[in-house]
Amino acid sequence: MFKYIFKRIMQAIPMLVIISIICFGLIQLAPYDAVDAMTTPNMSEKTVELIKARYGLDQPAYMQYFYWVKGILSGEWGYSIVTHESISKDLSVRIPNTIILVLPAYFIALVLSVILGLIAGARKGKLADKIIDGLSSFGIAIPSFWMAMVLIFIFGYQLNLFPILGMHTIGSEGSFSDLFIHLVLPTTVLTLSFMPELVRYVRSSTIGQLSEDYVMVQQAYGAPSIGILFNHVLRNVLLPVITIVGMSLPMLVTGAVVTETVFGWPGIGTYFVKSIQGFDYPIIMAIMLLSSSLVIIGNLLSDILYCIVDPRIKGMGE
Amino acid sequence: MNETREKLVEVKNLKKYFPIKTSMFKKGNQVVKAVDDVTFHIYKGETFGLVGESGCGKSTLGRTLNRLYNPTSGEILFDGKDITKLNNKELQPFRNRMQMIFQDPYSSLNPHLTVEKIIDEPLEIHTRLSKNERKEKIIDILEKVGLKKEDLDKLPHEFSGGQRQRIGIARALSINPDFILCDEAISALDVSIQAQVINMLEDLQSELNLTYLFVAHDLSMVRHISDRIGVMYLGKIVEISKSEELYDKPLHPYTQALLSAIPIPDPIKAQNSKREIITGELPSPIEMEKGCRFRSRCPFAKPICAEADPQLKQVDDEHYVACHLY
Amino acid sequence: MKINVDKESSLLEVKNLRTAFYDGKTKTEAVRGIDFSVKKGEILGIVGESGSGKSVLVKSILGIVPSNAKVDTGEVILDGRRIEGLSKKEKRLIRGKDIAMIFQDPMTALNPLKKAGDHLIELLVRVRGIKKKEAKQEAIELLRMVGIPSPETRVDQYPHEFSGGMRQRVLIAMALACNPKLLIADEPTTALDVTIQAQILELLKKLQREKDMSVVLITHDLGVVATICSRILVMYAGMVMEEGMANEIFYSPKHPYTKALLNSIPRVDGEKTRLKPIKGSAPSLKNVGKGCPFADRCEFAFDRCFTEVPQYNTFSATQRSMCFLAEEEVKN
Amino acid sequence: MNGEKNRRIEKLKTELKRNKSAALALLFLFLIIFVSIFAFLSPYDPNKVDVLNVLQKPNAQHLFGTDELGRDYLTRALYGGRVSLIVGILAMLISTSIGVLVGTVSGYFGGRIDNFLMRTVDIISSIPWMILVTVVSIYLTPGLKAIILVIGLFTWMSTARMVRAETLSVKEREYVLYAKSTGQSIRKVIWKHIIPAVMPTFIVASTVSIANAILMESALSFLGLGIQQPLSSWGSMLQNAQSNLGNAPYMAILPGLLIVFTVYSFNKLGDILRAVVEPKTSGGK
Repeated sequence: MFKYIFKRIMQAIPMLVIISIICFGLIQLAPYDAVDAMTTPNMSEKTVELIKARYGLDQPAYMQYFYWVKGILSGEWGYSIVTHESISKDLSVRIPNTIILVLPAYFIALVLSVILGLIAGARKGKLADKIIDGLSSFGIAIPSFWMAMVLIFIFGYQLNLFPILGMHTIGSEGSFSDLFIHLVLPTTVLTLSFMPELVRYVRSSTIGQLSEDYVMVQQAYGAPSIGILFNHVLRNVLLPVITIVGMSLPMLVTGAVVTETVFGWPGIGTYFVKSIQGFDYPIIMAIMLLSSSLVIIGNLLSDILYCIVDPRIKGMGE
Repeated sequence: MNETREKLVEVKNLKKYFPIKTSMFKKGNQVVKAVDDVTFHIYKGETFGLVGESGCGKSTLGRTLNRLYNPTSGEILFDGKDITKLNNKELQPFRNRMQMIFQDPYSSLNPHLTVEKIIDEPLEIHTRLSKNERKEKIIDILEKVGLKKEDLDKLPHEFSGGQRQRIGIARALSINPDFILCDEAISALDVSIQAQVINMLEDLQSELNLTYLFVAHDLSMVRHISDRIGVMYLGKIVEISKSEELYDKPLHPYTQALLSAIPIPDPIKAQNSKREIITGELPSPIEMEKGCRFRSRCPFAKPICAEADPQLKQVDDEHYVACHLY
Repeated sequence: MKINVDKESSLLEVKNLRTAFYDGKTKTEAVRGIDFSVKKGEILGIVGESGSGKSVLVKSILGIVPSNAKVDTGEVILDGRRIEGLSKKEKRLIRGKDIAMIFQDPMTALNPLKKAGDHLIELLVRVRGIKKKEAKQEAIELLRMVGIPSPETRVDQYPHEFSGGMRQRVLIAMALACNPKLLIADEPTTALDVTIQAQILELLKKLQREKDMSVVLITHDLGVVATICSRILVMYAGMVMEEGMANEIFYSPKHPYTKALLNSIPRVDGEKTRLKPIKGSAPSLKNVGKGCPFADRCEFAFDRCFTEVPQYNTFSATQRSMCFLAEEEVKN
Repeated sequence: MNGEKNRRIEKLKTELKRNKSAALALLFLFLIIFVSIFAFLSPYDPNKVDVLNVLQKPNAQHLFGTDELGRDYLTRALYGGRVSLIVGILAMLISTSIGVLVGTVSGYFGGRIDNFLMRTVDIISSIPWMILVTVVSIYLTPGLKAIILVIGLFTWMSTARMVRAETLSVKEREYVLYAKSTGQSIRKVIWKHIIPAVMPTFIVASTVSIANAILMESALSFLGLGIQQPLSSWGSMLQNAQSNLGNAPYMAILPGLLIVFTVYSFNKLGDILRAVVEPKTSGGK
């Protein structure tokens, strides 16, 4: 098993390197000069040269790449062209904001989806299944921003129950209840937009497992259907769900771009959209690098998890 | 008499190893020795049966012989010519002399093509006939295998398993081959249909002077159709003999065990026969130790069996066995 | 030999069982009115080709038919109790406790995420009411009984660590765990190699004797029935064509189908003779005709065979056949 | 082949009868394609500014009201539908063609080619689509062409994976082995045996990918990164609607519902086609 995990890690490293080269290449292609981010128009020619030399911007491209990688590894992510703020500092504020929003939403969606998916799968073709499956195939078709607008209109404008913008009411930044009230609508939107696909996945996986021979064997030995579902089928259904959870790691950063934008949530999403609109290349590339690395790491994690949980893989390579 | 018989296929020291992928960086040095140093021949016009349990390499041997797989080493002579190292283009003239019938009547016919197009495939490649001539020929062959002209435009799913197998046979026959590899050709069929197909294969053989390599795990069917039989165990041929002789006087302990395991469809004989049931199961084909491969299950294993790999030796006319007992 | 009266009495009786598959409006009758019984302590073989309904028959008895199939009519009496009269829960409890079943494909019959031992322990706790701690010891004993070497370590292994033959042994151990009165084996050796098949058949025979169970063995292989069955049911197109003791079926078959079937298999010894196949192919169960299902392929068929389903004719206390020809024979 | 065609039509009929929501979805698709083709029959010009009739609520003259520039909303939605559908269909054509090509080549030839292509797929799919598509779009002049290209060029990976898996399994089928053993050329093996077998996967994947492309386009346009004024799509109309949500909530309803129903219908179409195009592989059962 450790051999396999080691192998898997060795596979992930070249991927990360290639991704970083792509990001670096895109920065180089971009119509701007990296030094602009660090200088102001009234700096002297000499100062600019000095800064260039200090950051290695006078070196050939591949050397710059190494400086760049070195910088990234030591938390030096560059500066915004527009605001001249340190990107890593911005990110350290923005990422937690996004996590507060995405993590609970994802967790709720996962739990609900497993429950609903199991019910639908076990009652295939019955009323419960028709409702759950019907709603989720509709849910997949609903753009999250539109759902957000509908909720904002109903609960914000009409009923005036929840705030519709931002993370805090001005003046009560430290208050938890204030944060909670701001969280309700965006979290609902995210939960609802995560759910349909998860539900369908769990449902079809449940249906698949229920048609397996071992289920028939358990029936032949008089096991009650509930017992079969929880003792036997559930494990087999949850196993692939682990993969999905692992692969959802990057969602912590990019899972809510649209929703954040609608609700003006000060997370990575709004940061990203703003930087796109302002052609703020260093930020765009930083987020691209970050999110792609998270995808690779997420895949790696899910493979490792799978390998720990699934006895069939555990035994391999020994 | 046998000296004068012409050999159609001769296989010398044939090996087919499949590498096991262990990592993406280095090609694994572990291999499965699916066919390991096999030597035998098939006479013109005879049926050679190849039996053994799953995983013994009998199908791989057949397919390597037909050059569906590239052999690892060794020689395959077809009608006296070495075809082991020929490339695809050079093989073309042999391809129409060697045909194949498969096990699964469902996956061996393309579900999207009509019967006509299925049978037309080899004709189109190997003959210069016009479309109409080919069609005539296809109708002719269809009738030969007991199907009708009306079946030309039907799709495979409209036929039963036995009929599909007939289509497969018609396809193989369409270009007048000399040699047909029947790879578990009747295993997927019902007992009553098996007999239909076997009889047809026998009739076609005598009519068209065909040579068969009949690969199967059903020992009683193999006995019925074969003139000579080779028994395989873990990539090796352990015994070759004329079929009656093999069943009357099996020499290799594995052959003996295999034959006594056949359930006899006769209650009195079945209950009276003293069955030697061998214990244990097939060892892994990956971690092969030296010495005889059967010794872990062999009731007669001696010290020498762990030392040396027994070679196939002739013990009687047309009877070869690879065992240290002989 | 002392004749045990109890042995002669039936353990299981099945009357007029009908099961059909439904696809929208089309109905495919797989089991068409079958009567049979299983006596205490016997091994009954049910022989038939694919599509004969043999597997659906036993699944109907257990009530585990696929969701698109339905048992339409039929009465099942187990040890004097009518199963229909029981509640859903009672019916379920019969499975395992009274009737256990083993299946054709041992590769897929075990939950891949549960240890071999857990399969057994679960049953021992649920069906036999043994405490979980003691159940493991019992599981090891069971594995030993079915001939699995070093059961102490095997008990904690997952199904993928077992070969096909070993998995079938685990399934047999599951059946034994319940101490059933009746064991149904649905093509238990079809997926296995001959040498392993011989081992498993030997094991079944041994266990049947030791545990004094009744066994119903379903197979398409006439060799297998001849080897271990004392009585045989020959099925075709959802009906029983002929029924009799093994000797009667093999040495004096009455039904043309039985005769034809025996003629179509090659002999393992003696002279090689040309096989006599049965012409045509198995009938579709979607639109069955009025007459005898075998009429199309029967070499003795006459007009009446196509219009009327024959009644059973009894030849001995144990043998009966569903054919008009037999009727003639009985009359003469 | 006629029998096969008839069988499929039969199958389609029973499938539609059994699955009412699918039948409705199909009807809706025909309708929406029809009206967006004939959008020019509308009495209003989609781009004509009418300052006297700004933000009119739905009424007899303007069935779905007017927007903040007084343009007839229904007409704009119909023209927007054209854009959304064009993006969806063209992007699908690009993405499925690449996907099928890469998938078959990768699956059939295996070895190094497969390794290289699949690593490429891995790398491209490790960049979240939202990020990838937006990043690439800033290098292109924004507009209809850019958005079609961007969506088409970066969403083929899942199709490629599916087709590859299918090819791998078909490759091992005995009829393909036969074709090889009898000396059929590689090109013909792929054309005669592999492609027809991956068709069902391809057809289903393409309807789903139209649906996904429409959703992507709407999200991008909503963020202001997609379709630019004066052209509009359902997504960009919703962007507009968001700023008028307080005073003209009806503006959010029509384009939103149109997206939902169109995407839903394309997905349903995929479900039906899956049932219809699967070839019958066995007789009897």
